[in-house]
Amino acid sequence: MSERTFAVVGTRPVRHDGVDKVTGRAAYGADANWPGMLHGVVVRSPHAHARIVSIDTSAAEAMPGVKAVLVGSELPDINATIPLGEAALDLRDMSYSMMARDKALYHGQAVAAVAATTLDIAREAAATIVVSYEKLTPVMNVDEATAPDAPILHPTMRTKGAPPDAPPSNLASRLEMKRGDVDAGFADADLVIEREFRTPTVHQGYIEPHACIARCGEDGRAVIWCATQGPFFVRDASAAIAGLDPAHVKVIPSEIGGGFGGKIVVYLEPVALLLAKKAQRPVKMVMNRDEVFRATGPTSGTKIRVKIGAKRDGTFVAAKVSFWYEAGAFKGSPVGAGAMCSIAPYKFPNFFLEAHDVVVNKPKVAAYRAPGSPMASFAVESVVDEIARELKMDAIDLRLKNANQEGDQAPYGPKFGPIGLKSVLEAAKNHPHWKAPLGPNQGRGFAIGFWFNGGMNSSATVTLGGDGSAAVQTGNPDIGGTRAAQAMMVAEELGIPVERVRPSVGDTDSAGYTDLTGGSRVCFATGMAVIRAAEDVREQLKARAAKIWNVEPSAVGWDSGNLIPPAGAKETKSGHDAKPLTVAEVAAKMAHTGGPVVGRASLYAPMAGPGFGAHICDLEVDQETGRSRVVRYTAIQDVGKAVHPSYVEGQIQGGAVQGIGWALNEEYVYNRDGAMENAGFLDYRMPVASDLPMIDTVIVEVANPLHPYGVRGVGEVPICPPLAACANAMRSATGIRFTQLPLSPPRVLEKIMAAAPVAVGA
Amino acid sequence: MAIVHLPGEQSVTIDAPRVPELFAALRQRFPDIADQLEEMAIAIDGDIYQDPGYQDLRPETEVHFVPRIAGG
Amino acid sequence: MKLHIHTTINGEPAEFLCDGHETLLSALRNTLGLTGTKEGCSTGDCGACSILLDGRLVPACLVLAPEAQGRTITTIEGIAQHDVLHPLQKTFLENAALQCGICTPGFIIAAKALLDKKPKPTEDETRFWLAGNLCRCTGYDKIIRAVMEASV
Amino acid sequence: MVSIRYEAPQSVADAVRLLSAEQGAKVFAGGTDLLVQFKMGARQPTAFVDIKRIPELVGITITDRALRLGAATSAAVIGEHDELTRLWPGLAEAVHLIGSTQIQGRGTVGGNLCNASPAADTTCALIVNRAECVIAGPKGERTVPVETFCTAPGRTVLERGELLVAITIPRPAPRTADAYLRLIPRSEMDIAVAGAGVSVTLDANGVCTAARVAIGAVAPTALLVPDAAKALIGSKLDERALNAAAAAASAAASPIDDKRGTVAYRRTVAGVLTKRAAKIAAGRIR
Repeated sequence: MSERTFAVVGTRPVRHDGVDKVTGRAAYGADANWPGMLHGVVVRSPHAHARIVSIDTSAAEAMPGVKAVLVGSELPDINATIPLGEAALDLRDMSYSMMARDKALYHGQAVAAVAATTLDIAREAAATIVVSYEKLTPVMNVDEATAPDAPILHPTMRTKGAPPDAPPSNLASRLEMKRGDVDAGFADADLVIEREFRTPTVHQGYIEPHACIARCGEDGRAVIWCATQGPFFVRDASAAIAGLDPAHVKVIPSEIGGGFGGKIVVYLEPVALLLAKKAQRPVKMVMNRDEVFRATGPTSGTKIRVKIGAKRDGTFVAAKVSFWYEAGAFKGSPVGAGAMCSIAPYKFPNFFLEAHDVVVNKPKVAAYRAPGSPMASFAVESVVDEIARELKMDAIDLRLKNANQEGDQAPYGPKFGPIGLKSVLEAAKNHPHWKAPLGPNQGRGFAIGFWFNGGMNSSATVTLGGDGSAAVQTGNPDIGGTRAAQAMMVAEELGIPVERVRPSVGDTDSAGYTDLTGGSRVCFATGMAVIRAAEDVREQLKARAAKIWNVEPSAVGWDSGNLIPPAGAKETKSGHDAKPLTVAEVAAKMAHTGGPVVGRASLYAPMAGPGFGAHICDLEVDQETGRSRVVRYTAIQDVGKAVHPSYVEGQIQGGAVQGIGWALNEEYVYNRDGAMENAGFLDYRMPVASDLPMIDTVIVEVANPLHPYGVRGVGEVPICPPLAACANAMRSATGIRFTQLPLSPPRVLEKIMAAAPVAVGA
Repeated sequence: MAIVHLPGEQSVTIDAPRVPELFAALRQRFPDIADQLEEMAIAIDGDIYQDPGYQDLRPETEVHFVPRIAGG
Repeated sequence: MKLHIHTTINGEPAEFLCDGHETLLSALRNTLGLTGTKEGCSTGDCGACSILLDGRLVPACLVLAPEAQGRTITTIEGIAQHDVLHPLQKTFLENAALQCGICTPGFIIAAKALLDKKPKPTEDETRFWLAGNLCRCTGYDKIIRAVMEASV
Repeated sequence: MVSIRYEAPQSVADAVRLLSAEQGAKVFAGGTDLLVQFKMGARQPTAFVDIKRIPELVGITITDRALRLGAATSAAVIGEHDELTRLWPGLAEAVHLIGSTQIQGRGTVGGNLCNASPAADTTCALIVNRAECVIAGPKGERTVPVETFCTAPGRTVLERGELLVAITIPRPAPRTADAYLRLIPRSEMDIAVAGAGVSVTLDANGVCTAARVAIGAVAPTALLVPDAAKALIGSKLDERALNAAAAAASAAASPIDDKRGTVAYRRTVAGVLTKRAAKIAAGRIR
């Protein structure tokens, strides 16, 4: 790609939605109130696995102020899927997960809902609903789920591809990927390291709980206001689950208070819609934090066995990796993506990957930032660290030796295009952090990570004002600064100041169809639509200028916001040589040259081109208590092109810190009955400001040929390396290889004491 | 026409002008895995499409099937 | 029976009706329409509902609405002076110290309480003071920079 | 739903009357525990009795003999009191560890004690400083040593109608200092997995002449550990004495396994913290 110089892209303007957000005016999911609104509350299963024998709602229905009660049997039975990545989203499963029918499959699963005139009445009514359960034994991890006589969650579910007469199983599917002869590869290796790793169930941890309001009119037309990453998805899924025609459902996305993948599927919206339909009043539903932890999110707890063989010079010759990912109560963990990402950075002539998708009695997992990849990266990068230690090689040199580059075949099949892995590794190696001295009780860890970055459907419109300003609208909720980036793209293409572009997020009736905000796709795919829509405006402006000058549109030139007349063009009135016109000057004549100027574009993008990141982590470990602290952290990433570098840095910093939380302290703690014991921010320990140093970032830009500016996705890669970067730092500080997360103080101290028993207090 | 890499390690050359004709040909030659292939994303010369379209195929076009991926 | 509460919010006298067990957060958001104060957990663990009560930083989710009787309350809606943003609001914007923005009002209120008490805090003091404000998007880096820049 | 009453008595007598008259009336101070428990359905009071408008429950007075802390004084106010922080740095640091800055603006030292969590940060620091609880009730006022105030998780010696009014602490003897440490996985915002408070008095030669050690989060209530104090007294707080105190603290611990830590972990760490807190306390004597 020829080097393009940018006027706006790469600068750091104040985001357009910023003032509303620092003054409290921005309206999020729970911030809307509609006239006549009722409050909806959900009744949830107190058991992780139980047959629902009966539900008695009579007392609730008789209570003054109660306007509607809903149980699962009232929901239509559906059999459809919405394509959305791995395993697609099975609407039947989603409907059942959102509201149990004959069986409760996780603690906290919804079994009924109430709408009443006040929240207090709704809560009180919910408490009177009597659900009779027959308790069943819960299965809480992949080992329990795949044991020979394990209790079965779904009596009709067989392992995908199994014959129809096969017994039901909690193993939903098994996928293999291979290349070469893995056994011969290991036989040829000078060093083989094999380890088994475990990661806990963790939550996305967005600060805004799920919230929505729905109304359904006398004509059957419905409106939903909600915090979501995908308003079109909410429309289609809610309509299907509630049994409405999607043509009659409009979804207005509110500002969204974080998602990280967790605000894609629907939990409340169809329930609110059905309650609203029954009551003929708007119904507002807002989860509390306890419900968010118990019944939304999380991502898979995993078991991963890694075996890697290498030659004495560090050349990797074989990898065998087995993955078992918990899907939660319904099939569809991100295990396939995990398998594909696990060894994507490396050239392995021989490998064998097997990926198991296993159902357990936990909430159905939702996407979480690079779904499936962080755990896989943790396992593989820990073993790679071991190999570097055994071979006494520099951890970066070993990776450079085996790194994939353009033209190499990715483990999942196709050849890589231009990728930034080697550039990222070189940047890490040259970073002062890599060679900086460590203090006492400190260790340094290094790890890399990979994500595909998404593409798919996007639309955008750019509307020119008569004053030469522009409005840009897309259907992607802005979760981290995409409106600012889109405004910058329009400003870049039209040569107008970014402050004169007004970006907005449309609802499902006004914006062109756009896939969800997620998969690191918005800046890439929707951004591409925005650029093309702005180009469309530019072409129309040329035609208008051509009309003014009475020349062919193709003869009109363009130079940074100016329309350039061809040589010899004259002004009609004066007959003088025509002068260049600004966008504003042509816009002012819209009415005389053909009416308003609206540019539009829609497209289907392939995936955005792989992104790689490398993280360096320094941990300081208290050897007497096992407590650790991140003292220095550097994240290096190839982003293709940083449109707004501040928000790119922010994505990298935020992803790194989520990964640090996953590594050090976050986990779902379950009791024997399968109930989560730490469903709150007090005991689900996400990193707080005082836990962290500044997170240094290095942006590497290896242009992505699929995008006009070279953009790749940014948001997902940075959560992949930290798990192993922390564990490798812990290995460096303590001499102990930790194969299970989190690296919480009790776990760390236990291993330290086992390695070197010390008398209490000594 | 395209060089098609099937899951596992088998590669075949299929005479098809576009992706839909490719799928039709694959269904005929590999009926057992046709359903599985239709559930996958398709990589055409390295560019991965979550949903197969009507792309043209050239004799040297390389096609891979890749499990679909969800994003966060 | 509802209680009738007279209070001062963002410099203006205000009155509202509430139940004895209603939180001040609920009264602000639902009765008074001041939705800039956010609810992230309702157990005092996230800081999204930070307000100043008689100048003291508190979580509005753990204050009962009737406690506001005769008190002075400052919320995010009262931080800017007419059409001039507070220095913290400016530095948050200039430093890209927000992504989704849901935690932002709480951070700005908490940071204001810090700077009111200690005009030039160190990075460590800033981080510990703000430890009760959770942000899941930014990793805190740019937030801490914004607060320290506003303190200069 | 019947609304829960909100009462804001202006005097101790009025508060006692309200609490005596109604079983479901609960003392409401900072609300940082009670409101959370109420929202989670763990407590269903019929009335919140807000004690923060009673003058003698709020405020700090230090005389040449003792400190008096109004039970409803917030952690933030205590933390801002320079003389208190100078005289009882360990108590100040324990108070400073209660929750976030926001929680400190609400949470009170009396509430921290009355909530009777074995992990309460202030309890150990109060115990080593020989604090006493001043209790008002229908039968008048009584005083109990702080180490006997909590009887089990969530339980105290308070009887129906009774109210913790103040906490008093005698002025420290010359060459005496305290310290409190706790272990939490993060740097802030967590409940103590283990805690230890130590107060030591050193003579001019650096020999420990008096000591008190208390450990938290490792038993149903915070524990005074006389054996740990004995290990320190008579020593110059050398490594051997410190290790013996740590061992005594670990031995006294009878923790449980829960979501926050294991038995073995808590036991070990109680000793480690005891040793470290003793060193810090001694280092404060100049």
